[in-house]
Amino acid sequence: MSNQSESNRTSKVMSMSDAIAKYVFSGATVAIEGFTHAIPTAAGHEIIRQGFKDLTLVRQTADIVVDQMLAGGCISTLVSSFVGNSSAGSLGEIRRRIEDSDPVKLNFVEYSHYGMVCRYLAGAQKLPFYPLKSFFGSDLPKINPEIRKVTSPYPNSDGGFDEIYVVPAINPDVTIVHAQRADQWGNIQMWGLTGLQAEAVFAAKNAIVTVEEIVSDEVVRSDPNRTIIPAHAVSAVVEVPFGAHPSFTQGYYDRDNAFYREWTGISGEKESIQNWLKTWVYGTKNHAEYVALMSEETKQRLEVGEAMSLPINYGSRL
Amino acid sequence: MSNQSESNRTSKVMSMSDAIAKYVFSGATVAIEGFTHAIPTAAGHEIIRQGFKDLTLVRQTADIVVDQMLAGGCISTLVSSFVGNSSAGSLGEIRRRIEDSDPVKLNFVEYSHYGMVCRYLAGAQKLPFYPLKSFFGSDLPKINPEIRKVTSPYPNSDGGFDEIYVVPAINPDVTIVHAQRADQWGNIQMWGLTGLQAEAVFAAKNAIVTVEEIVSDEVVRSDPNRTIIPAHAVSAVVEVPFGAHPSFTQGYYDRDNAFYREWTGISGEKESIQNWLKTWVYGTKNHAEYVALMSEETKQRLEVGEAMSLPINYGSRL
Amino acid sequence: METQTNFSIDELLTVTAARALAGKNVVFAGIGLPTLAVSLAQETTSPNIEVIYESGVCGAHPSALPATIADSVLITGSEAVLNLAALFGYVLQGERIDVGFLGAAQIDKFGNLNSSVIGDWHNPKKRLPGSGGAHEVLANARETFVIMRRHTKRSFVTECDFITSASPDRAIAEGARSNAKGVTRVFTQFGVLARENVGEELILTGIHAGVDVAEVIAETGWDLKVSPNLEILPVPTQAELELLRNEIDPNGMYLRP
Amino acid sequence: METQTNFSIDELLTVTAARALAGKNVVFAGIGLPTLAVSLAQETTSPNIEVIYESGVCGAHPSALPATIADSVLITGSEAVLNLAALFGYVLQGERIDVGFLGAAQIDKFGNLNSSVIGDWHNPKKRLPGSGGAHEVLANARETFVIMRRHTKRSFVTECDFITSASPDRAIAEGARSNAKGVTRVFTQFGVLARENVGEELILTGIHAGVDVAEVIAETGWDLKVSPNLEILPVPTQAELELLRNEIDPNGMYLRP
Repeated sequence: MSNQSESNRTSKVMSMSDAIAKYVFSGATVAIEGFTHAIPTAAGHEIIRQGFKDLTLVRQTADIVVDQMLAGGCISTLVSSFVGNSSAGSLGEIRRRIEDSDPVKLNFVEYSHYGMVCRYLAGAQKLPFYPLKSFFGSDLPKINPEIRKVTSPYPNSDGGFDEIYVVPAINPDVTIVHAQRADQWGNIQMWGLTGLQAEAVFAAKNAIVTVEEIVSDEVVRSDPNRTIIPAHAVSAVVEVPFGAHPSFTQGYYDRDNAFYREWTGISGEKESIQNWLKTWVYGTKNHAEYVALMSEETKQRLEVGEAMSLPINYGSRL
Repeated sequence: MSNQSESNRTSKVMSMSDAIAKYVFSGATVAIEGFTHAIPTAAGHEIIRQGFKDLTLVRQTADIVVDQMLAGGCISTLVSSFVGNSSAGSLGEIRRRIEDSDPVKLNFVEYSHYGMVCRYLAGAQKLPFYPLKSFFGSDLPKINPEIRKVTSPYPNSDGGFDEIYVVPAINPDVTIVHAQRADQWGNIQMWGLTGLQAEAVFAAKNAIVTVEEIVSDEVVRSDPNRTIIPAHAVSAVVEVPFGAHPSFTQGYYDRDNAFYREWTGISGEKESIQNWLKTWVYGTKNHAEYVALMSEETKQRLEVGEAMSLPINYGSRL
Repeated sequence: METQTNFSIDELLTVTAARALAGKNVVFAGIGLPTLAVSLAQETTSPNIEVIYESGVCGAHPSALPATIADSVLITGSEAVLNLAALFGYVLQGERIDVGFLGAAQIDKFGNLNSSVIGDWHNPKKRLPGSGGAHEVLANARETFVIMRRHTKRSFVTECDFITSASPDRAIAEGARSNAKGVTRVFTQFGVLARENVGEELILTGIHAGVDVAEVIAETGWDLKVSPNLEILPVPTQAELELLRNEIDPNGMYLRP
Repeated sequence: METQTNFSIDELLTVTAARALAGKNVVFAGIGLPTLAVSLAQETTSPNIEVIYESGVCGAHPSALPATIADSVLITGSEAVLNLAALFGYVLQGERIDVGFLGAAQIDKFGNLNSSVIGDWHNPKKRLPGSGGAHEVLANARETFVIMRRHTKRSFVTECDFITSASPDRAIAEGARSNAKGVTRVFTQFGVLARENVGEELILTGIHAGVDVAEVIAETGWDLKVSPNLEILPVPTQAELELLRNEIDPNGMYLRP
């Protein structure tokens, strides 16, 4: 009975440059999420191109894109629970900023993985804090005063009242994530590792979602449970194929493990990392040009096979 | 590289009577969940058949199955946030127990819907409590002393420290839910309305999941994101077609709205509800016999159409 | 009313509520008239409305009118289905809802609602279903619209027997942080009661053609104030009635004559 | 050791760890040797093991050895993929894990782990990746197995430079409620350090054939105690080695010579 007149409905599709220009600003708190899978690297590069400064970057697993944004001079504070080039070596720029304050000390706010998850959970639910069983006995609360305690109002088995650690809500000015696909209204569909993308988006004042492809309403609505973020939580949808390289997008292209290994060398010297930025970021107008720079050999190496899901029936009464 | 030897792996498939006998006991705290969709009614009927008493029943939307279990003499305490026969009339037995203490007063613990969700969230996460923004100004905390407050350790915008309400964890002795399908190991796949089934199962010491069909590993593993409850959280899987009647199972059969309307009359008098139990529960050995009693007209009326999801690609590197 | 010849009270209520949704984007609908009002608004003033149901459905496009907020027809072809932790935690408490629709057995002048009991909670004359999600809708939606088909002293009361869902007025007085405005519109067979902000009373701001203000006051349990700018609510247009009758509820499932 | 001719240290460590998984059901694995140990256990002593990765994968059945804990090959054909709120909240903090595998830069005699910094946290000599999920694994898994391929004074320390992941001993002392036993096994090139319960020290309970106990003590930063029942660990069987070499890691991705 509902024929919502799509003709008048407002599309959220934007170009990458417009979306970043509209929702990112110098001094903003920006969350860039994606747990190894579907890292919105292309969006990070556009932030570098547009030259935003003094960002508080919130990212659970701070990896290559963070090293690149640091080298691009975008970040003054980093909130994270893992600063490493997963099983592939190290991140030169982050280590220079933390170990040598070169060129200047990075303000690093350290959490555990679940501590980061809980900050987004509180943010998404507009709670002042979120409780978790972590941190007892650890040195993390000593170096991170944001990690605090509350007392449970319910007696424990001994009749006492236990304390429990809590972390504060994070509500980024903008959260940026990447997914396989979306419709033009902003319904985001994702599969494989979905990480904490939904929580990071719901926690944010605005959300930019980059996708491998924008698909028709029929595709999205054939499988509404596949939508991990509903349209109303999304500010802009950007179609950017290969937008997660060098990370992977399940079913589209694989992780560029060779590049992760190369990064240890590239980031080892300030000059080499700046040269890399010159070629791949400053030297490209947009991600299409970045992809054009990728060798055919690389693209072939990242190709994935076919492993299709079996259809299910959403049918209702006749 | 992994050829986990399925031959030696232990199946969790059980008969309904064995599963209920093994995990339910008189005096137990039993959660039966399903938000209008996929209510495990067949399991509720087996609890009545086996004559368990003095249960603390936890159910967010207490509807027909609760009225039936009350009439079966199974329940002494009900924890719920909605006691109604959704848009179809009323629940005679619950009203007699609350309004007339007939035959005896029901101990009713009232929450709001999100209050119930949060009790399961705390239970699933083994937290002592879960914070939510509900309950301020409401009379619910006055009649439910389990609803308490904590003070946030983070200053608000005025520099003060806000109070917030919390609810206590619930950890049922057993949680029972219904889903479309599972594999023999206990990986539960569900679509359409998924409610709070995953949280209720993770919160429980044991979990029984009834399903429309047990499917092959290949079906489940073709779409791992469709698994809303992983095997390790499930104690028993029971195959019971039509196991949610008179509620519905998306893609399998529709809601029996006519029966919901009839229930107002059936439950209106103690005699008529007991007669109904005699015929449909005590008079049947198991749910197969219950289904056999359903008229062909009813089964035809509940048939659903076909609305298949479009396949997605889970492919990885070649 | 003389207009009765042209359209029913249900149609009048639905059209009036639909017009009040102009410019709204995220609407939490109940079953029945609210669903019809949202559909009408989507096809007229508010094409951007994303309709959300308590069951977890976002962007429903049902092929038939739903019988419950969890009807299978709401799921098929919808834009998203969320679990309840996300629907209540991220969408409702996350303050994503512009307008929530609610009903109630009792409402007072500040928009406190009772859906739990008639009489004393411990020994009720009548046990009602309870909060469901109503408490969270009123507490978290930017504003709440209430549809009451029968405006009488029994439901428009000076004091609710039990406050299931509290107005932000009461919540804030107890120390809550709230961005909700509570009940801003009540649609009844007589017209519209309204308030714009927390702390204000619901007053009579509009009546349907032919309604006697004295009767409305007489049927209200509290000393109902009448707006100095009381308006006679415009009647449904032929276009609106045709959409309702031919497209949205062709079988008269909810629009009773 | 003379046995070197028959199998490598990596094979020895993997087989020893796999045998320790006998009877376990839910195992949280890291990449590399832990993944190999779980696969070997699944195919020998523990067919019921459901392997879980921090990325959210439950019941992985990869077609090739994963390069990371989030490798696409872990997702394809797996039994379930959970988001991180569920993986960390319901599975880890929900106390569903029997055994968690971890590594660390430093470990002390009670199984406190450092993966954050070498030196002072504020001005570190070396910045390490940090906790990741290690803190939650040690805090919530029923017990934790640690694999350290290089047992030296630099990693087996009297006091960690920074305690990223605390033993339950320290957590309980600060007021935590914990059912975790902390680090119960440490597998190294020398043998096995073990403890059964909270409050106990990790002591040397087993050595590989040909290992000199004095060398182990010399390479341990704390006053390592030796079990009165010190055992010489049984060497890998031909069947175990064939599974590792022909089936589990045929290309020697992790099993270095």
